[in-house]
Order: sequence, then structure tokens, then C-alpha cells
Amino acid sequence: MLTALSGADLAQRLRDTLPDAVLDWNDSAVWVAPDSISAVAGALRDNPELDFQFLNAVSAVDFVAHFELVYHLTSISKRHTAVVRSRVYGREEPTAPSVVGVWRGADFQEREIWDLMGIRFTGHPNMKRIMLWEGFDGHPLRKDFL
Amino acid sequence: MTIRTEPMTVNVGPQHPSTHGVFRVRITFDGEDIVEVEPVLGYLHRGTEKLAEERNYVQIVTLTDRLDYTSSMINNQAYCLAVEQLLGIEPPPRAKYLRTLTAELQRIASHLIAVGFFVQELGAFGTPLMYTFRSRERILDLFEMLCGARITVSYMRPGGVFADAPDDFWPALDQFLNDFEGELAELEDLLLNNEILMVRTRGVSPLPPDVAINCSVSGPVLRASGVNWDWRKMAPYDAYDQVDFDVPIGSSGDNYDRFWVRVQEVRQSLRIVRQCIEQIEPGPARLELPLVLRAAPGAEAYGRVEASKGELGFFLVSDGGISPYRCKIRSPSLINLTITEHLLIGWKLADMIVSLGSVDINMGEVDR
Amino acid sequence: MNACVLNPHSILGGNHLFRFIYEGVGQMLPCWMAYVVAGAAIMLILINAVLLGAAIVSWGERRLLGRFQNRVGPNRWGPFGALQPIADLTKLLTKEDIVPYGADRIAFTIVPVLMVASLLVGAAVIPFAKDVALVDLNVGVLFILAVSSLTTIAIFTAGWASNNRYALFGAGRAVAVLLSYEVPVVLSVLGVVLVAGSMSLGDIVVAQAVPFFLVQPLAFFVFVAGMSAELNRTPFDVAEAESEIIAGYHTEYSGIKFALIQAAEFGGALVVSGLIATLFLAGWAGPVADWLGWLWFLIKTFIGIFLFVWIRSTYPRLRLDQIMAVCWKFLMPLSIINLIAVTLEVFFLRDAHGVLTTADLWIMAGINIVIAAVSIAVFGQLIRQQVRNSSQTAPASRLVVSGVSTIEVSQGQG
Amino acid sequence: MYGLEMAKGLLVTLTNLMRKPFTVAYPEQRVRQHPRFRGEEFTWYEERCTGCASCAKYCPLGIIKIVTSPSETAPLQGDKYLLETFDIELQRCMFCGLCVEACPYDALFMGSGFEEGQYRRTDLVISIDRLRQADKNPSTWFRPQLESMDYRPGTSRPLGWRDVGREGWRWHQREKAGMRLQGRNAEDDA
Repeated sequence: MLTALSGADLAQRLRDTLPDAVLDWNDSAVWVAPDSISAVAGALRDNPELDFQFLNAVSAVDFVAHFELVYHLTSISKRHTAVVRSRVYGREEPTAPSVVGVWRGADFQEREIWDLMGIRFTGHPNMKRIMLWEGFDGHPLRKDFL
Repeated sequence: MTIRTEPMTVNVGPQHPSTHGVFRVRITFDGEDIVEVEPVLGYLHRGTEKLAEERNYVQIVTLTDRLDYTSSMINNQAYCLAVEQLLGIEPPPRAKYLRTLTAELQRIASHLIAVGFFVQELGAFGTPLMYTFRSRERILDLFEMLCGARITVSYMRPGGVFADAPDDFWPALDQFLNDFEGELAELEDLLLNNEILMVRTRGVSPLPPDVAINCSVSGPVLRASGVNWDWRKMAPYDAYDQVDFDVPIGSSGDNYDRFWVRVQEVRQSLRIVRQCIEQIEPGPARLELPLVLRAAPGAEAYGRVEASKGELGFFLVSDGGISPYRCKIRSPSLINLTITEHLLIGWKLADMIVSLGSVDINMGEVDR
Repeated sequence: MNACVLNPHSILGGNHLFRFIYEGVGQMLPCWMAYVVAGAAIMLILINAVLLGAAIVSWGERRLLGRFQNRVGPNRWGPFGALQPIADLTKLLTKEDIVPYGADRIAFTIVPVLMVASLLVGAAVIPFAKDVALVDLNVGVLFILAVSSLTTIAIFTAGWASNNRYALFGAGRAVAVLLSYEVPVVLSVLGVVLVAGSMSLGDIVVAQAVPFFLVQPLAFFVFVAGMSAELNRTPFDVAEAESEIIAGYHTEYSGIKFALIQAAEFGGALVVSGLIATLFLAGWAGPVADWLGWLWFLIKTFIGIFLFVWIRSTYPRLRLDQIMAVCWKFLMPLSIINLIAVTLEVFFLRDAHGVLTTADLWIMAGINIVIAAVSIAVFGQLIRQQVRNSSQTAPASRLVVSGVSTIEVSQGQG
Repeated sequence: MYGLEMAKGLLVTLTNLMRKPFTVAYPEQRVRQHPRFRGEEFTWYEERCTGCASCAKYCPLGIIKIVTSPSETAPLQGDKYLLETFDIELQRCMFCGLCVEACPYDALFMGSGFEEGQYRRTDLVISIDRLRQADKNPSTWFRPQLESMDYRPGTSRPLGWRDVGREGWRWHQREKAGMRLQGRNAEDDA
């Protein structure tokens, strides 16, 4: 069956390769620095002990003070899951590096986050709106929309 | 002399007989060969995630019906599991069995549609579709018996199901299961080894497992590529740890395998339904909960199920109010579309439609 | 009274109805005018017969398809919905007649006329009963093949003139399919002509002491398959594949033009079924009396239509390249085998006057059925190998999670 | 042999040709309607309704409009509110039945009819008068007491307000002292 890796465990392993990336952790998730998301993603996927090949979902939550990106990950061979999170600050033009290069599955979800939440992903090959039309004013899922 | 060809861009959809709703792909053809593909989404965007932020936990159940409207039961289930995780409650065993049973019936119905339209897109003039709809109609009748609606069921609630099944549901279910065996055998006779279907689908648009996993593909499409990843086995929810079933997997991930996996999953779902009928025991079908639920502030939950299209997940964040602070829907149809380019480029126009059909998307879920 | 008398050597001389009208009208009008009037009357009858037949076929096909699909089919208007075609026609007549922007108006408009015309002219030579045909041309078979090829031009014009990319796809596909399938169809009909010793459809019916579908089962098979391709019917309906290219070449047609195209399509099914009945099922010939010929002819035509509908209701569509492969690699060799076998048999079995007796026909039937079974089996096997080889993809590297019971795709058929 | 499976397919369609059609020709024939069917019209029992507007609050779309005024009889004794407006905007209703689930006094029921097509949108708003006059054929959706009565909306007789509650109607009467029973007092005493 499936085991959920605790945040502390994950943070421990991530620190070996990327000492600066890990900011914080609790028992379910680990927070990483927004600039290092793609590096962390690469490390998570390529580390044979972690082997997170499968990206379940990329979510963005608007906590008004900051945005939070939540990555739900699964390893098919090792059969464990993990949650990686990252706080993105700034409301005008928040940006985060894209993980499309690591997981193609993030493609549409990152476009959707840009469309509805307004977080721009650098390095994404096709950073266009997906649900709404180009030129739509604002990002509807933000808490200050409407 | 060389023949000069000129690429031709065609908008397939949003109004097209076989794009599963308002799906639009901008395709550049060279003759009949596909050179470039660009899916254009958003024609059915209803802002479900935003709507969910303004409704209380029970009201959102009605929104989930409308995501993938061919498998509303499973959507209900995914959402209710997420809310239950959020609240830290567990439904009574009878409710678990009822959920499993209805979810599997819904999976049969959804796969029947997928299979029927798949063959329809191959060019069969409606006959297999009509046969699958005939069986699906019986399932919808059962749903009407359970909850008064056929498509937008709103059957499940956080903490169970809205009410126990009526007494005449069980004989009707038995009757359906008996009849369906024959109908399924007929369908398999008609389709499974049909030579025309074979030559049209075998070896067309194969999807290697590493690409599938990297593109976060889930559900029958992933399993057709030979990865036996099924959340019902991996992280059993509701009563799936009590029932015994096999996971059908394909070998090359071509269109035929995706079709074959769905047909076999119908058989496995039948097995699960039969086991549920045997194992279900009397008891309450719903927890006594207040009408308006509240979760602890800061609580989060990611509830996922193996829906008929793939992994359906609800990521709920609570701020202690009566409605979720954020409700993210991880919809399998949208993410399965990531492989569109991989599936289509280099194949012919006729294969394009079939490959899209084999992924089995549902626009209600893609655009939300 | 200077009654006009029809020259017995006229090509219309064999038509009793024409002669009757001609001589009747000739009592009052000059002879050339009587000729025109009689011709127009006959044409009126023919056009209405074929169009009415098309309407009945469209209704019958929809009812039959409905029943094949376990539903009822049109049943609202008239007894068993029999007036449905009239309702459809009324609806189509009252609809707006759209010529799309950028379309070639003249070419666009001429297409439905061309399609219906080729159909009607083709129907003119089919004998509905003994001596009941508009004309019993001595080159009837050739005439029908020539006239039915006109549809190809019409379809291509439709696709080209519509200024629609789907229509263009359909037109391109249709031309490819129709041109290719002409070859095996003609070759298979050649066998029939060889045995009958005449190209006149009337003579071919008379020659069928044994129905030719027994004498030349291969030719029958090839002809039915080829004709269903020429009619754009499943499994060869790529030209108007509704799930791929909307409606193919007639995507942009609406109103009365669409009605005419539909009429040409259903009428085409009728005429081809009539042709199959004439060429292979002994046409109007049947037991009891000669004047019942129309009944046998109708029954045999219905068998053809039923066959088409049955196949349509069952099979998915082939891809364009596969259709071409079926034509050139399967039907073509079969028709050549049939032609060679029939030629040899006719050469050895005919008597001094070049006539085949009924016994000869039975011998031919025996030999040809065996040849048909063997060659279809052999070529089927060859195609199967081909399909196997082409569809075998490299087995993907599995990523199987242990501990989960699985069932794998069976590699049985294919 | 190649083509055998295709012949099998032909056989399947042929057997289906012999079968009776599965479909139902609607206006003449009807499929069986199940008692829990959530129909287009609502069944509302004014006698049971207190005007608490739970249904309006619980409706996910907010399509129920209720306007009440304090009762003239005896508001302090727990009398119900006087209902002035009870509009259900049917054109936006999605028949989820949550209003029925929310009703604490068993006053609102899903209906069993489904042929409510109208030519004008305004006709799709069910007003309080229409609710009063409508046939009382409640659906058994979320009403276990009706199910235990073995009630069938299509065939059984219309139900009065006394028959449909989870508790006895006399309890209801006792609880809401000033309730107007609209000319049925003689009957009640019996």
C-alpha cells in the first residue's frame, strides 16, 4: 500500500542535495524556496530513493498575504506520496519557475494557475491563458477578484 | 518533378460531430497527416472552483455532479472523501458499501459511453453506441430509483450517502446484473475482435509508459500503457479494501489497448458490484451531522479516487468557515489531454478522432 | 388519320409504353412532337419512380437501422412513419438555401443536378420486368459504368466549390476511392458479360439460367464490395465520414440541394441494388409467370438494400489507406482470378456456336465456388499477416507494480 | 480465418433486428417513474410551513424567495409567520433537492411531475398561488416516512398535509398554537 512521506523525512533527504532550498516543514509537507522549485523537482524525480515520477496535481492557494503552490507527488515504483509547497510573495507579478521540464503533466495546470490565479511560471514553453481568453482582465480565483 | 504540398490548418471543434463536447483542436495537416496540434480549451468553463468557495460543504456536492457528467457518482465520492478527510470523520460501513457499489455502477456506465463513442468515432453507424446506451439506461434507471435523478445524482453526502437504498432497488439491481452479462457478451462479440476495429486501432498512437507517467496521465489510459496503477488498489478508499478485483493492463498503450482496458474494467466493476451486494450489511447509511459543516481553520485535505477517466482529486483548504477556502479540482480529463500532441502528431486525420476518443475526455471536467 | 408509326429499329422501339404513348399522341400531333411528348412522359415516370424509390429507401433504411439498433426509427408521420421522407423533404424545401462565402456559385449549384442526373440516366437501362426498361441498350453495362462515373466529377466539384476544408478532404478521399474501385468493379462485371455473351442487361437476365452469384461468387463479392465503396457506404464511407470530416463533400449543402444529394445517395443505393439484382440475382426472372417479374425484381432489389443496411449497421469504417489496400491488394487480385477462371471455363465449355448450356453453368458454379472459397481464404490470410506485421509495435517497457493482480491484453485475434 | 469475427458481428446485429425495440415512444408510452424521482414541480404544504426559509438558505443557487410578516394571531406563542411570497425560480433550479433536505417541518417536497415546459421564462417562476393549488403528489426523495408508507407518487392518491409528516400532525398542531387550518377544523376534531 501507499505510504505518505512526512515533511521532516523529505526535508532531511532534500537537504543532502539542495541545502538552501528547504525552508520549513511539518508532518505532512515541506516548504521550499520558490526560486528553487524546479531544482527541487528535478532532485525529487531523479533521486532513486525518492523517485517521484508522477505529479498528481499542482494547486495554488491565495492566502492574500502570499500565494502558496502545492505539489502533490507520487512515486510509482517506491509507492509513497509527498507534498511539496512553496510560498510565493507579491501580488502584482508573482513568479515561480516552471516544473514542466521535469513533469510534462504540469503543463496545463500551470497554465491554469496563471490564468485563474495569476502566478507566472518562468520557463514554461507556452505561458498563455487556458480557460479564459487572452485579454481577460484579472485572475478570477484570487480572493480580491470581484 | 516534385509535388509541392502546402500545410492546411483546420479547426476541429468546438462544433464538430465527434470532439466530445466543445473541445477544439487547431490542427495543421499536410495532406491527411497531422503536423501540428494545439488544443484550445475553455468553451465550457464555469468556474466551479470559484463557485465552490461561496457554497457550503454540502451544496458543493451538487456542483461536483456537473464536472464529469457521465460519472457524477464518482465525483460525489471524491468530493465527499475529501470533506471527510478534512473533518476527520468516517462514514458508517453500509454507506461505504453503497458508495462503492454506486461508484462501480457509474464506472460501468461511463465506460460504456466511452466504448460506444470510441466505436462511433471509428465510423460504426451508431449500433454499438445504441447497444451501450441500452445498458447504460438501465444503470441510470437504478440511479433514479436510488436518488431520484439519472445524471446529476447528488447521491452522496459528507458522512455517507443521503439515504439508504429503497427496498425494490436490490431485486432491480440483481435483474440488471443478470441481463447485463448477456449484453456485455454481445458487445464483446460485436467489437472486441472485429477485424476492422483491429486494423484501425492496433498500433495506432501508442503511448509508452514513461511518457504516460511524465505527462501525469492516469486511469485507463495509464493502465493501457502497461502501468498497473490503480488508486483503488494503491490507496483503497470506502470499501475497496474489502473487495477483490484485477487490474486490466495493456501492453503497448495503443488505441486498441485503451479500448480493451475499458471493456475489461467493466467486467471487473461487475465483480465488485456483486461482492458489494454479498457483503453489505444493514445499518445506518449516513452519519448524523449538522446541515452546515465547519472544518477546523487551516485544515487541508487531498481526497482522491480512481474515477472512470483517471485520478480525480479534490484539494480542500479550510479557513474555519462554512465553505472551503480553496477547492482545487484535479481533473483527470484535463491532465490526460497533455498527451494530445504525443498521440496525434504523425498520424492521420482519421486516427486523430479515434485517438482523442480513446483518451475519453469529458469537457465538463476539462474546463470545469 | 396519319398515325405515326415508330421505327422498330429505334432504340426506344422495345419500350411498349413509349410506343403506346407515341402512337396515341401521334393521332393529334405531328410525329416529332409526339416523340418529344412520349419521351417526356416516360422521363416523368422514370424520374418519379426513382425519386420515390429513393424516398422509400431512405425511410426503409432508417426503419431498418432503427431495428438493427434496437430502437424504433421514424414512426410519427403516417403509418409506420412511411410519410417521413415527405416531411423531411418539406422541411428541406423550406430551409434557407445557403451558398457559402467564397464558394464557386455555378459549380456549387450544378453538383446536385449532376448527381441526380447521372443516377436517373443510369436507372434508365435497368429492366424492371420482362421488356420493361426505358431502353434496352445493347451496351447497357458499359453505359451504366460510364454514367455512374459521373458522380466522381460531381463529388469532386462539390468539395472544390464549397470553399470548406472538410469538403475538400471529402472530395479528395472520394476521388481516390471512386477511381480505384472502378477497376475491380469493371473487371468483375467483365466476367458476367463473358458468360452472358452480351452487354445488354436484358440479355444478361435471360442468360441467367443459374443466377450468376452462384456462377461467379467472386465477381458477386467484388461487385458488392466495390459498389458499396462507390456509394460511399460503410465500411468504405470515408468520403462523408461524419465522425471525421463532418459530412465530407456535402458539408456546406443545405435546403433543396442537400435534399437532392440525399436523394442521389439513396437512389444510388436503389439503382445499385437493382443492378446487383440484374447482374447476379437473375433480375426479373423467377418462378410463376413472367408478368410477376416486377415482384421478383423488387424482392431481389430489397435483398441488396437489406445487405447494404445490414453491413452499415454493423461495421466501423476503414481508414483511407486501408480502403485503398483492400481495393488493390484484395479485390483487384480476386477479380482478376475470377476473370481468368471464367475465361478459361467459357473457352472450354462452350459449344460450337459459343453458347453455354445450363449444365455448363452448373459446372462453372461448382468450380468457381471452390475457387472463390480458396482465393478469399488465401488472400484473407495474406492480409492478416500484413496486418499483424504492421500493427506489431515494440512491446513497451513495463512498469508493473508488484502485488497487484492484473489481467493483460490478449494477443489472440488480429 | 480472417473475417470470422466480422461474421460474428453481423450475427449480433441480426439477432438484435429480431428483438423488440428497447426504446419507449414517449407520449404514448412512459417509462416507470420511481418514487424518489425529483420532479419539476414542487409540493408544498402551507399548513406545515413556518416560513423559516431554511430551504431558501440551503438552496445552492438561491432561487427560492420567501417574504414573511409576523402573524397577526399570536406571534409570541410560537405561531408561524405569514407567508407573502414563496417563489421558486424554476428556470435556474437544478433539482438537487437540498431545499427538501433542509426543511425541518416536512413542508416542502419535490414533486413528481416533469412536463412543465413553458413558452415564457416568467411562467417558470412557481408562485405561492401555484404552489397552493398544485396537485399534492410529493416525491419520496429524502422523505423516509413516505417510503415506509409505500407511497407511489404516480399512482397513489394525493396526500394531505396530515399524512406526510415524520411526526403526527397533532404534535404539529400543538406546537404551533395559532395555526390556521383553513376550514378543516371540523374534520380535525373527528
